[in-house]
Amino acid sequence: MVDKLLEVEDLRTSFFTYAGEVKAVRGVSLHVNKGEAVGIVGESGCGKSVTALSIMRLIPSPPGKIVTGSVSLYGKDLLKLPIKAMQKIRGKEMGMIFQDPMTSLNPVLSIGQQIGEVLAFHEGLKGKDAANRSVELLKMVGIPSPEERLRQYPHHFSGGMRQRVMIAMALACSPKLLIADEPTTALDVTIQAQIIELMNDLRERLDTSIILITHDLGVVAKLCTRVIVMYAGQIIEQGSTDEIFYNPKHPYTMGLLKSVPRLDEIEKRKLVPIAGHPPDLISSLKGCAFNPRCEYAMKICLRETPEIMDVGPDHKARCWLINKERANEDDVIQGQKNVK
Amino acid sequence: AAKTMSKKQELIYNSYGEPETLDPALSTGVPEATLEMVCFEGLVRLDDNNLPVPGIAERWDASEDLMVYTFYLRKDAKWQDGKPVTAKDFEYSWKRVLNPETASQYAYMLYYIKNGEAYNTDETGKFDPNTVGVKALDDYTLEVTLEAPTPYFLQVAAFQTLYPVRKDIVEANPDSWATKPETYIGNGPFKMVGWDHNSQITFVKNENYWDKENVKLDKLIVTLVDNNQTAVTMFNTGHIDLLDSPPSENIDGLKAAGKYFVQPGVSSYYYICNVAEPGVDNPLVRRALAMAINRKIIVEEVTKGGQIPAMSFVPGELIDAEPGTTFREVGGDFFKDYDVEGAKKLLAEAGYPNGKGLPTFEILYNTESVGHQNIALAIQSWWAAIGVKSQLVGQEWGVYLQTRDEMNYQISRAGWGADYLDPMTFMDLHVTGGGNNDAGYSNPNYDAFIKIAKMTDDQKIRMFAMHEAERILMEDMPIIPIYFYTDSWAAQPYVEGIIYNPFGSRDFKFAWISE
Amino acid sequence: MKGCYTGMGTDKRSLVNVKNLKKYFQMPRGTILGENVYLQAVDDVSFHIDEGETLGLVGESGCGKTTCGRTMVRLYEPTSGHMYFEGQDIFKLSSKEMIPVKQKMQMIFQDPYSSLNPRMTVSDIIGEPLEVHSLITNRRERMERIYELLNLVGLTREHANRYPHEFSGGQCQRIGIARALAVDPKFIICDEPISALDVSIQAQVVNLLEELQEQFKLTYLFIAHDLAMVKHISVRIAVMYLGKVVELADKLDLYDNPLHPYTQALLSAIPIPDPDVERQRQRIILEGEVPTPINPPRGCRFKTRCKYVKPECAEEPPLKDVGGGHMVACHLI
Amino acid sequence: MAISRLPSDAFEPVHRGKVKEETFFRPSLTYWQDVRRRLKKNKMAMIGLFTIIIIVLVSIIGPVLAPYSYSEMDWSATNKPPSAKHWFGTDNLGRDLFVRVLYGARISLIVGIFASLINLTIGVIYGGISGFVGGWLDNLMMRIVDILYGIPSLIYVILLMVILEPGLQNILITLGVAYWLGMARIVRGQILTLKEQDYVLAARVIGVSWWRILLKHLIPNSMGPIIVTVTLSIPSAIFTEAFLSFIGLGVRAPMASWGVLASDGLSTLQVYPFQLIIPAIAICITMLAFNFLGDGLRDALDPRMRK
Amino acid sequence: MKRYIFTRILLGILVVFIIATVTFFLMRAIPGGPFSAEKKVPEAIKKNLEAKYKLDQPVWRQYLDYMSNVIRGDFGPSFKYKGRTVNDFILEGFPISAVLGCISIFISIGIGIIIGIVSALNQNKWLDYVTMFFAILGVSIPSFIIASILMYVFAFKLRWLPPAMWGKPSQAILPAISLSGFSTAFFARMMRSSMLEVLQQDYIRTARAKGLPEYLVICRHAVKNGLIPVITYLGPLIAGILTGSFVVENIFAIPGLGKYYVSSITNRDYTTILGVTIFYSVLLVSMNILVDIAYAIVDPRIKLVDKKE
Ligand SMILES: Nc1ncnc2c1ncn2[C@@H]1O[C@H](COP(=O)(O)OP(=O)(O)OP(=O)(O)O)[C@@H](O)[C@H]1O
Ligand SMILES: Nc1ncnc2c1ncn2[C@@H]1O[C@H](COP(=O)(O)OP(=O)(O)OP(=O)(O)O)[C@@H](O)[C@H]1O
Ligand SMILES: [Mg+2]
Ligand SMILES: [Mg+2]
Repeated sequence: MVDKLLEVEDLRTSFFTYAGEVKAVRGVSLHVNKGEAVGIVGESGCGKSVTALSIMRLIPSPPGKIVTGSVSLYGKDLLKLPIKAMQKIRGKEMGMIFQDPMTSLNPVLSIGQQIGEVLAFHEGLKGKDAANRSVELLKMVGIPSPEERLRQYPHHFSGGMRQRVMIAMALACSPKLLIADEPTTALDVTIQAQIIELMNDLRERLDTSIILITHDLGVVAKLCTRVIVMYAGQIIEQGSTDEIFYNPKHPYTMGLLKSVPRLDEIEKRKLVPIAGHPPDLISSLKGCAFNPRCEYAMKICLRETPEIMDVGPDHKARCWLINKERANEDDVIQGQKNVK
Repeated sequence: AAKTMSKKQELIYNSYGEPETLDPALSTGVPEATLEMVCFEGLVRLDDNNLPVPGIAERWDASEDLMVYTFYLRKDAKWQDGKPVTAKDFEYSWKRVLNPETASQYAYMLYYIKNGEAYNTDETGKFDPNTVGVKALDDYTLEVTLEAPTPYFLQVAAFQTLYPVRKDIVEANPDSWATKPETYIGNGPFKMVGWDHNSQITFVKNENYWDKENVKLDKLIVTLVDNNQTAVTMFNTGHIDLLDSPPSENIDGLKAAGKYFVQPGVSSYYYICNVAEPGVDNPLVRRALAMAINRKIIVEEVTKGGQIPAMSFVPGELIDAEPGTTFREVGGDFFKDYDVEGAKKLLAEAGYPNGKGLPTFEILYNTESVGHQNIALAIQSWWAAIGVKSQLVGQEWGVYLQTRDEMNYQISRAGWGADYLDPMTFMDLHVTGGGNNDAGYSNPNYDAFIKIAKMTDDQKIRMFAMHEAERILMEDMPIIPIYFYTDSWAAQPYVEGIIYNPFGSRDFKFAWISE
Repeated sequence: MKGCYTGMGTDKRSLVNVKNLKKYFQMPRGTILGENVYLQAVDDVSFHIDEGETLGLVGESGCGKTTCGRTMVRLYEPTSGHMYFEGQDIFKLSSKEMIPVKQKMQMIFQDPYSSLNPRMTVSDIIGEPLEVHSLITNRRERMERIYELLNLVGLTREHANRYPHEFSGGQCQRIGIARALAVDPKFIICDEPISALDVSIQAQVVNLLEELQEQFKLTYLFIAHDLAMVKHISVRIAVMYLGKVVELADKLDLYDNPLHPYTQALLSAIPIPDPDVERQRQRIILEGEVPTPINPPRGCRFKTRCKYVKPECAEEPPLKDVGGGHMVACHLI
Repeated sequence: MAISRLPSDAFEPVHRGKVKEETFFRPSLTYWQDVRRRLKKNKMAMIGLFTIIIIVLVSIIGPVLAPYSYSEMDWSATNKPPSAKHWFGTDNLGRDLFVRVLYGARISLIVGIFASLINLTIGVIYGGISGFVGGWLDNLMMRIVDILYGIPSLIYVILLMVILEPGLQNILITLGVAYWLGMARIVRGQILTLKEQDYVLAARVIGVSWWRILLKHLIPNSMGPIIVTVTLSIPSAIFTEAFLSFIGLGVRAPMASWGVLASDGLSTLQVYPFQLIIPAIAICITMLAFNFLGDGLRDALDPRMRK
Repeated sequence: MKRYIFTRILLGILVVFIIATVTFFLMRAIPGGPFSAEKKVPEAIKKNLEAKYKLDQPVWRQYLDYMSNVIRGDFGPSFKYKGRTVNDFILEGFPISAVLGCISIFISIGIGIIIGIVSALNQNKWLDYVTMFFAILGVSIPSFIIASILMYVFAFKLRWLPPAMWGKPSQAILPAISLSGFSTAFFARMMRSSMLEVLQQDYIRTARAKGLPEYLVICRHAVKNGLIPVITYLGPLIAGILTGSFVVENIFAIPGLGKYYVSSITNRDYTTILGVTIFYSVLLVSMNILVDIAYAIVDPRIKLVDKKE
């Protein structure tokens, strides 16, 4: 039996803006096992970050609000905790790394101060102890001459190094769960490669669970054991990495896979983007959220939202096509019966 | 009921602003004179009635022709550091005033002395100071020879410019001796013990003063608040005991509290007309303008300080030839206050019926205080009532002075205060080509009368000539009199014994605090 | 007939011919009398682009790609070198003479949001080049042309009166493209036009660029650091490292046979969306700090991070042709 | 499984041509229409705007209807507190304060608005050029600003007083000499950060002339700080006018502005506080109105605030 | 860093020099002189005075003499206050103005910033509206009116505090509040808007993600960043407080340097005008330099140093 570290049930998060309620997350349920790296992919604006922030209870409020749902860490519902207790969990049990290393570090505090304050607050480490631990952390994430680096400010660091500092900070109290929200988007490829190696290494060595949010399928392919595909605030497909890459069930997942060029392809093929745009999350969606862009759209897709359902061991999808396949299968079976 | 002396003999007096200097030879202002009088004493002092009484000089003789005065100094007069005050001190001090290098603005107060002017205006640097008519015959006898007979020389001798200063002190620090209590050595009833520049000066009783028995105050604090609103607030909250010229807005309140006092002054507030300007070049128009003004309203509603409406030029406190009479009583008024009909008639007579044909006059005034503007506004409204249009031109002090000096105005506000207590200090103002004749006025008859008055020392002739001159002046009306200043102050009920000089200076020698 | 210019460049047929381009930024001096310190953002770069061709320019962040592109349109004044456009050395032109040239050369920027003025409507943004170059005579014509351009980039006329912030990144990039197309350019410098977009939108934009190229015979300089995308769109690819071109070759050549150690590292770093491949792939992780372009290492600039350094690397390797137009600057070859 | 309950045609494909860009159904408006619309939606801004309009109207119409003139003195009714006869009371010369406040509004509003215009023109353009051109010119222009800051203003005010006649237009000239320095600094700072923005580079690539870049791209994007500075500069302009009038460069007495009324009222604070409080309240209300309007305008001018 | 400061100082000296020169000639161009009075001084005496103060020399000569004295640190004797020098005025007056100014700056920075933070944290709540309402009033009412009202209320009506004069701490309260009124309100507004901006920043979210308690997030992460744009205004504001103190000093009878800033001009006290102007320009220029340096200290990204370091 695998340990479920984190379990999210029917999470719904909305932003109440002047224009109306933006339902950014619409009933997400997911779990993360111990030592597992789960990738969340999806187009821009599909609710990946909001999901992650909801887990951390960092939704900016106002305008944001977690409407319903539960987020349990070791079975403890985080959404019901008083804010003081939540502060103890953030940074200690769950660390988070953000997309943009350029803006996510406080420009006016030295690296040492920024790492040190986590240690001070959660572990009660002060002065020399904190410094020693910080040095250790920086060493762990591969920053050369960490002693000197502690006194420096974020702008003295390159993008890749800043992201490493972010990781060091998130790992300061050896959290069980690391949420990395697009940790490499802002970095160039060679540095991206370094960061991914680093995270992979951490997972293997420290048995940290990782939620990796990205829309870069290549990164997911490298790092993750399981993949969750999101679209318009919902999970539309999830499964083991291989399943998702080699046996995608949802047209959106297929579209994502098709739209990237591959370095190893010899013949130039035309890229196949997913046409259109994600829906405006203010409007209440009728039917499958993906239907306007879906080339296999069926009448039912316009009317009813599909349930997420199993399509295999460790593979679920939310699409009427699966039903259709099944229905056809049923037909076949019935036909055979009839024949009999 | 007789008042009893309070235990704490300490008085706080406000002098508006930091004194420009407390070097008697250099100072020019009334506030400075007040403070110098606290620390210094000249040959004579002036009493309640402005009459000379012995100061450092015990007694004096004058020669028959009033040309030579001999002063006999008291032997017990000492400087505050205990050194005796001698006639040499006076000789030195007066010559110092006259020395061109000292650049004393009031050096002309010593032009009465023989060769005083010659020495002061010498440009060659070769003038022999010993020919100046002041000589210490011995330590306690001072002989003064004058240029011309001067009946009021004793008043002059009480003036601060003629105070003695200490040669050794002055020569040690010629520029700055009068700015620090340590070197500010005087011979008066008090001595300075502290001077926080721009804030306050502290004086204490001078134990070496010859008349210390009569000095009751132990301490005199002079605050240097120059904002009159602030000063009056300090007075009202008991932080000041004596305040000169409280602002007009507060007079009613002070009066009601019985803390407001006023006495006639020796200054005149008037408008001058540039007699070269069209419109005001006509004496009839000028007289009409003068008559149209309601001076009673001005003094009651605008200035409020008990000022006296002026229908003539020379203020009331100056003595005439006959003992017991004043120049003003004898001279009387020359026209009626607020005589609208008369004014209209004059205007018509001048060829400007109802002001038709007159240009719009500009009324020039300086803007340092709102008072001038308010008066101008009121006058503007009365002139408008007889059909004379006018416009207000307020100017910053320096600009105003220059505009007036360059005769770039039509009608301007002006004021003149007596230099000495004789009508002449007013009357010679308007002689042709006179240095302060800003109206550009010229009338040979007037000039002739002034000349006569100046040539004689027969009071009867002098006064007659000056009355005639004033009559001509009021006939031609290059200046439009408005009011005579008063000397006003606010004092707490326990303030006693101060001599209020009509010039505005205060003598604290006999001051005391009652219970 | 196609593209015959009589420039002085080696390749007379090229539309664009960059010769020994250098761009140094002057840095504040150390002491008041000290020597000037320069940041060598682009140091002696030469390449040419034929008409209708796409040249890819890759390299890691800060290696001078943007500077190179911007200097080519004279957003920066070049330190030295030449840039022949249609045979004319545009670095010698006055700013007046540049105006007609600017009509033929355009640029698309990396950040789709920040390259659009947030206070202008889409029609103002696209209309501005039309007005500046007096390509329209009246309002109606202006609007028509704007609609036409919007159509061209896959937007509709309803979008004309909206503001950039109302669009997604991909749509914003399309507006940027429409603005560049407004003047009928021949040559467009695309400075990382897709880096900020997500994958499916990237594909949309790249497809659009390709369609437009076909339609209008456009020439692109396509700057990116994503080799996969560059490989997809380009004919030839130049790899820059620290202000220098280290390798320039036909795209397949470059991919199949990367010669420069840096190119090899770069290629290996690109993640491939295929778990099996990824599991097997061995990345070349570059060690060491990226040197600063202020005082770049003498000799080969890559030597501080290169696994194969040799003594000769202290000498600067020239960019030499190793056959078939495959040029590389490395002593290993 | 729920399949059985599905309608029979559920799995029929929908035939749609090429997927269209979805369109937002939003009225198409020009920038200025849009600004107006957004401004109208802002309650505080509208309150501010109406207050200003009312003040302006009252200051134009009010004096015409009033039974007194601003200079009429009533010696029997000096320093009277507010009453039915004199709504705001009378001053020390027996003039009706209500009428004087109405007239004062004219001058103070003109001065305030003019100072804003000076800021918006000279200040913005000067700062804009300085920041945009940069380099030695920037250095030179900013040092000139420093120098103008450093020279005591009273000196050149006196000098101007000698050269010019008193009157409203000369207050305006005097304000024009030095009233834009702060704005120039602020705009310069803004432009310095904005000019590196990509949309400016894009405009340069297109070949947009530098002044057009300045006017169409940079200045509109500095509008936030510009408006804040403008609204903040209004009260100091109103009181600078009072000071200028006081030393003789301003409007001629008996005409008075709010600043003059307030300064005059100051001396009677202990005795007749209403003479200060009334003009002060007038100034404060106007300032609040301008601030509300300014904040609203700033938001309205920024399309990103569009809802 | 050194080089930066060095060039800034050089430029500053140039600016001060030009200010001094322009002021010198403007001052001579305005009507009136130090010895003009309603009662005119007799010609001969005027000559003596002019000779004493070297006003009889050609203007360029006076200018050169004056400047060479200034370089030696001697601003010359006052024309109005005889026996006193401009150096005296500065030495006596400035410390007082500086103390008052510092208290005011302290008040305005402290209170203004706290108000700004509080109202930013309560954005669009009544506390925000109330504080911003007072902030607008604060920038609308000039210090001389505030000063008079404070004096009226606290000294005259309530008699809680002394009305004027300088020396006791209680005497500093009213002037300091009057002087800081505008800048307090100004800082509050600036701080509010910059805090609103900062609170949106990613690093605030990072700080929260680290589990820091809210007060640490605000105090350590938000405030310091929020201060940066506010600091830009510090230079002009400090200069404003110092030079603007003349009204307040006059009203509260404080013997500071500020009052000379105006009175010397009305008196045409040439040397004092120039001395005070030069002194204040030096102050202004150095304030600006200091603020830039402070900027670099608060914001480590700002480099006054060359990139090489
Ligand atoms: N503060 C907010 N106010 C209103 N809407 C918001 C806010 N934050 C996010 N949203 C909306 O929530 C939706 C989901 O946003 P989210 O940031 O989770 O997307 P994402 O999947 O992380 O995209 P990206 O890949 O661009 O980071 C978006 O449609 C966005 O418009
Ligand atoms: N205006 C400038 N002034 C000074 N240095 C500059 C300037 N612009 C760029 N640089 C420097 O020049 C070098 C090259 O920058 P450039 O922007 O051309 O790199 P790039 O390859 O486009 O990087 P990226 O992939 O991050 O866009 C960098 O070190 C950069 O810091
Ligand atoms: Mg996100
Ligand atoms: Mg770039």
